[in-house]
Amino acid sequence: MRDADFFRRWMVATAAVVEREADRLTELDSPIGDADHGSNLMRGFTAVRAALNKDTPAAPGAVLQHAGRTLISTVGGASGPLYGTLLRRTGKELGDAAEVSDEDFRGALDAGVGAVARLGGAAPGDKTMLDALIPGVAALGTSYRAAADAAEGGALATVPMRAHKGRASYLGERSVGHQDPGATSSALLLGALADVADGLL
Amino acid sequence: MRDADFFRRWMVATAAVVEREADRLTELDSPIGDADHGSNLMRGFTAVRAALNKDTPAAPGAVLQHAGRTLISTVGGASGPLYGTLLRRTGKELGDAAEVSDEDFRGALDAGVGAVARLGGAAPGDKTMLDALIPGVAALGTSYRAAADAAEGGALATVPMRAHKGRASYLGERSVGHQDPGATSSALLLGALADVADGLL
Amino acid sequence: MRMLINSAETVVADALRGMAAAHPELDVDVERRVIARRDAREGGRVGLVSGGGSGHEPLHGGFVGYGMLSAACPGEVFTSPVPDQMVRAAKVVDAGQGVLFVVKNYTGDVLNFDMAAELAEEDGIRVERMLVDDDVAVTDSLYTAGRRGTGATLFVEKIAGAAAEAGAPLDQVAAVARRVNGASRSFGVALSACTTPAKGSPTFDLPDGELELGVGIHGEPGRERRAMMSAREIAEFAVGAVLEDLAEVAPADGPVLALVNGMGATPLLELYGFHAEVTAVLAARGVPVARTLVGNYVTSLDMAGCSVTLCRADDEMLRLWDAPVQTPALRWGR
Amino acid sequence: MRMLINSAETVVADALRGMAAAHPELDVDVERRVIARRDAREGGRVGLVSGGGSGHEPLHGGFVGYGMLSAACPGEVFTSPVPDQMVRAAKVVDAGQGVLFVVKNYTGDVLNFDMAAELAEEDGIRVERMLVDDDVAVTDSLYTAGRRGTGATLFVEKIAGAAAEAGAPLDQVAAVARRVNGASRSFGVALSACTTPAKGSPTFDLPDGELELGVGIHGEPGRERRAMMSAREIAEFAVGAVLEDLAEVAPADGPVLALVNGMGATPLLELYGFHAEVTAVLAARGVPVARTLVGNYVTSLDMAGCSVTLCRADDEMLRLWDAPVQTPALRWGR
Ligand SMILES: Nc1ncnc2c1ncn2[C@@H]1O[C@H](COP(=O)(O)OP(=O)(O)O)[C@@H](O)[C@H]1O
Ligand SMILES: Nc1ncnc2c1ncn2[C@@H]1O[C@H](COP(=O)(O)OP(=O)(O)O)[C@@H](O)[C@H]1O
Ligand SMILES: [Mg+2]
Ligand SMILES: [Mg+2]
Ligand SMILES: [Mg+2]
Ligand SMILES: [Mg+2]
Repeated sequence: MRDADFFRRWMVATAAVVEREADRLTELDSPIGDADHGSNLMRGFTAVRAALNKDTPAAPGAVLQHAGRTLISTVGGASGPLYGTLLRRTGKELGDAAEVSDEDFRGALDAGVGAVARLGGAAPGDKTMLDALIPGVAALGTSYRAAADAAEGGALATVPMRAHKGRASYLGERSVGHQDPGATSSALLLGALADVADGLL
Repeated sequence: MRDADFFRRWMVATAAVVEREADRLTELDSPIGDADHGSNLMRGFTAVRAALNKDTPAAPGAVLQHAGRTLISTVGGASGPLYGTLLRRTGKELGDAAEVSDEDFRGALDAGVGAVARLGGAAPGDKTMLDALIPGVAALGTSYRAAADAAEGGALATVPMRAHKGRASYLGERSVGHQDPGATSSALLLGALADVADGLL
Repeated sequence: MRMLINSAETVVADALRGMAAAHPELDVDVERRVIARRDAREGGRVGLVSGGGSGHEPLHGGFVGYGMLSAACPGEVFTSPVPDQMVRAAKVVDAGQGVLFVVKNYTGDVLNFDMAAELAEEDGIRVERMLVDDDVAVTDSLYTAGRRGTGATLFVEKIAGAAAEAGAPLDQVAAVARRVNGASRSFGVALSACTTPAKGSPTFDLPDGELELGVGIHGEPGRERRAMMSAREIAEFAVGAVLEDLAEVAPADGPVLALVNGMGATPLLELYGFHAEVTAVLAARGVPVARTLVGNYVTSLDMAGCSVTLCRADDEMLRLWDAPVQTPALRWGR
Repeated sequence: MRMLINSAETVVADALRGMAAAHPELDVDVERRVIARRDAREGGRVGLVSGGGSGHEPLHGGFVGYGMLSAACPGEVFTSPVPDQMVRAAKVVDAGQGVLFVVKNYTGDVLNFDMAAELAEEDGIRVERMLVDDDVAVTDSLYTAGRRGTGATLFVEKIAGAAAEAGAPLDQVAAVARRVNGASRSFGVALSACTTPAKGSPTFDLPDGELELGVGIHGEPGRERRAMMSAREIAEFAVGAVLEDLAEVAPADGPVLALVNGMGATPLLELYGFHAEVTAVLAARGVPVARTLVGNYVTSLDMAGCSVTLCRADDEMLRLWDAPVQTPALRWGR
């Protein structure tokens, strides 16, 4: 069973890895975007960490909802509402139980990813964060590490894709050959989850 | 004795050399000025050539006055009124004789240079065109070639000077170490004169 | 990095402090990032709220004032603002007649404004939303996020603002805003990439002697790169692209409102020269120009380049365009 | 070369054609290079004529109109105009009340305007001339061409223009113009050099991470090069330099008119952030700010950077500043 602290540590670990990788995320957002994905997420997860350090809700669901609301209020851009919705929806699914099973969490995250797909209207292969999130969540049944690896693979698989959603879609054919920044940050998010689950962080 | 055609050929030769050296003059005007001396003079002397080709006055004095007026009407900047005054005043001194002696011309040019000094208020050593014109005219008694060489020497001698007039004066100490563009173009003017006098052009 | 800033993190807050100091007639909330008319709630008008990433100044903050926007929400550089800002703006300007959100069609702007509209309506504020999507460089298909909103935003904000100022109800203000957008098309060209404070280097590589056709206003690369073209050729290309698309707007032979817009670093001297060519192309194609605006209005930080926006304006739009306006960046009649 | 031009030779003529197309309310003589008010000779006002090299737009052509300049003479890029232009302008605007030439203190401008004044007077036009020389970066000594004219030109043209509009006679228009200049000081900073169309490459080398303090508006290098400074530090330095020099202007504690000016390529976003710092420095030194203008008004092509101009304005100047003005670049009250 996972308690609120597990989810707090996931968010803190994500803030750390986003901070470390912010420049790379922004670099990826340069050729096919507007060069802000790294600073967007850094602003957001720094705020999440601060919010959770100030007061951590007692329930896993409340932690993720609080994190999601904070992202929505601080990030802006496309990724703010999308990641915000991912965490809020996942948190809502978790309800107010003080501890949740891995299986409950898997179902909740799946619902969260579904909410992202509905909000953004993207499908797999559109070269978005979904291309990392969907395979990632699908592999969660195996292990957290497997999920992280699958998300990483999904992010790499966006390179040959032509973007159909978000800013990269303006480039048409010219979007091919670049890795999607949002898919990359989604892999970081699931990577942080695996690290926390594996007791590495 | 020198006729109107001699002075016309001087102006045409100047137009040609200014055209060839325009980029260098502009380059010289970059570090201590506003990077336009070459294009200023090219615009002016191209207009002078066109004006004289359309109708060449019959008297040497009229040729130079016409050239001077054309410079004033087309160049602008500091060099337009200064070179315009140089030629107009020299032309006025020559009066309306159909032919003038080298000695008359020397006196007239001396008066022209004096008018430039009065108009611009510069003294020798101020790092201006006068630093080429004054030694140049002084050497005219020897030969046209000597005048050209002296003007060339005068232009080179502006390198270590600190500018006290014109745009370069704003730089104070930082104007030291650069050759004055106006002194350089004055040397070209007297060089063209020597070439025409020597029958090279 | 050749920026006149204190730090990349404080750029937007610093600019808001400067706006507050320079424009005491505006209510600039630096903390909450809302620039509003002080008299927004007087007179019982419909509120007009816009916003978007910073770096496009004077858009949008420079268009707040009499006869134009009631409030603007500046996001981080090139990043849409967050819903909290728009909700706050709606509250500050709502006089009970409702609020129109003018949203440029970018995924981020759309999502954040949508969330804000929901929240504001939960708070009892009537909200309409309209999308600006005038950029013909982007194909509007199932395979893109749709056309971007660029120069037409100025037309929409000015004309809808005049309608609101005149006391039109929310549905009419929204309707004229949508009509203006529907009658407007834009095309942009970059001669250099821009540098965001956060990245500190150009957002894309543009070798000297090349240009990007169909560039966006966020440093997104364009759809095509070509060898440098003359002002005349660029005008031919851009006006051609706009007119081709505008042909679907009736009446196909009506007069246009023209915005010849600088991207930021292109000198006004060049922009006027470009405008001469735009005028020549329009004349050659028999398009009458009713009104013209030349300048830096919808910029992209320090990008060199330009865009052309044409709006087939009907009489009502022209009348509203001519109505008095008093904002930091657009002012006439008062 | 990243320029939106047809050719270096036609830049000024092309821009004038564009001005003519964009501003039908102005009489733009592309051939003779004079931009004039159509109603310049109506009402029997004193004529106000200015001019200078191009590349500083909107200065001066953008300041022609009601309540400001009667006519402007644009020279080649960074090159003073020729006397023929000023004589023509004087003829076009003289209503028998005489003409004031507003001349920025550069050798070329001074010489050409002087020749023009002589020629115009031979033609029976009464001409007064006043010099703008507000740039404190240049020491006014026997060993320089004197202080350059920069940002104060806008103050002089606006305030003297209002006086002329109100019907003041030539000597009074000249007197208030001189008083404004005497009470004004400027300081400029470049973060990058500009590129002239004729040269096609930057007029000076400015390594990344350095800036030029005390730069001119013609791409002339400044007096000192330093490592990059923050907006706050630049404001401290520039405002400090201006105030130090302004101390000699009485009353030393009067309110100031402030122009926070962009050199061309600095985004408005940054300029507003800089203005916040300028405001802070002025507040810290107890200098009350009566009026503020933030924007790109006296530019240097695509140079990045800024300048600060302060004028210790008396009541008459403030009243004339507030008077209506209607020009392409400055407009209020009409
Ligand atoms: N419609 C969408 N659905 C899912 N993800 C999207 C969508 N649009 C954009 N994204 C994701 O958002 C990322 C960009 O985020 P970010 O750079 O922060 O926002 P913005 O594009 O507004 O600058 C993209 O790389 C992509 O993965
Ligand atoms: N007061 C002066 N007296 C004599 N020559 C001068 C004076 N001021 C400037 N010059 C000359 O003019 C040259 C610059 O000419 P140019 O670049 O065409 O004009 P501007 O300085 O107006 O751009 C200088 O190199 C200098 O030789
Ligand atoms: Mg982005
Ligand atoms: Mg020069
Ligand atoms: Mg963005
Ligand atoms: Mg010059």
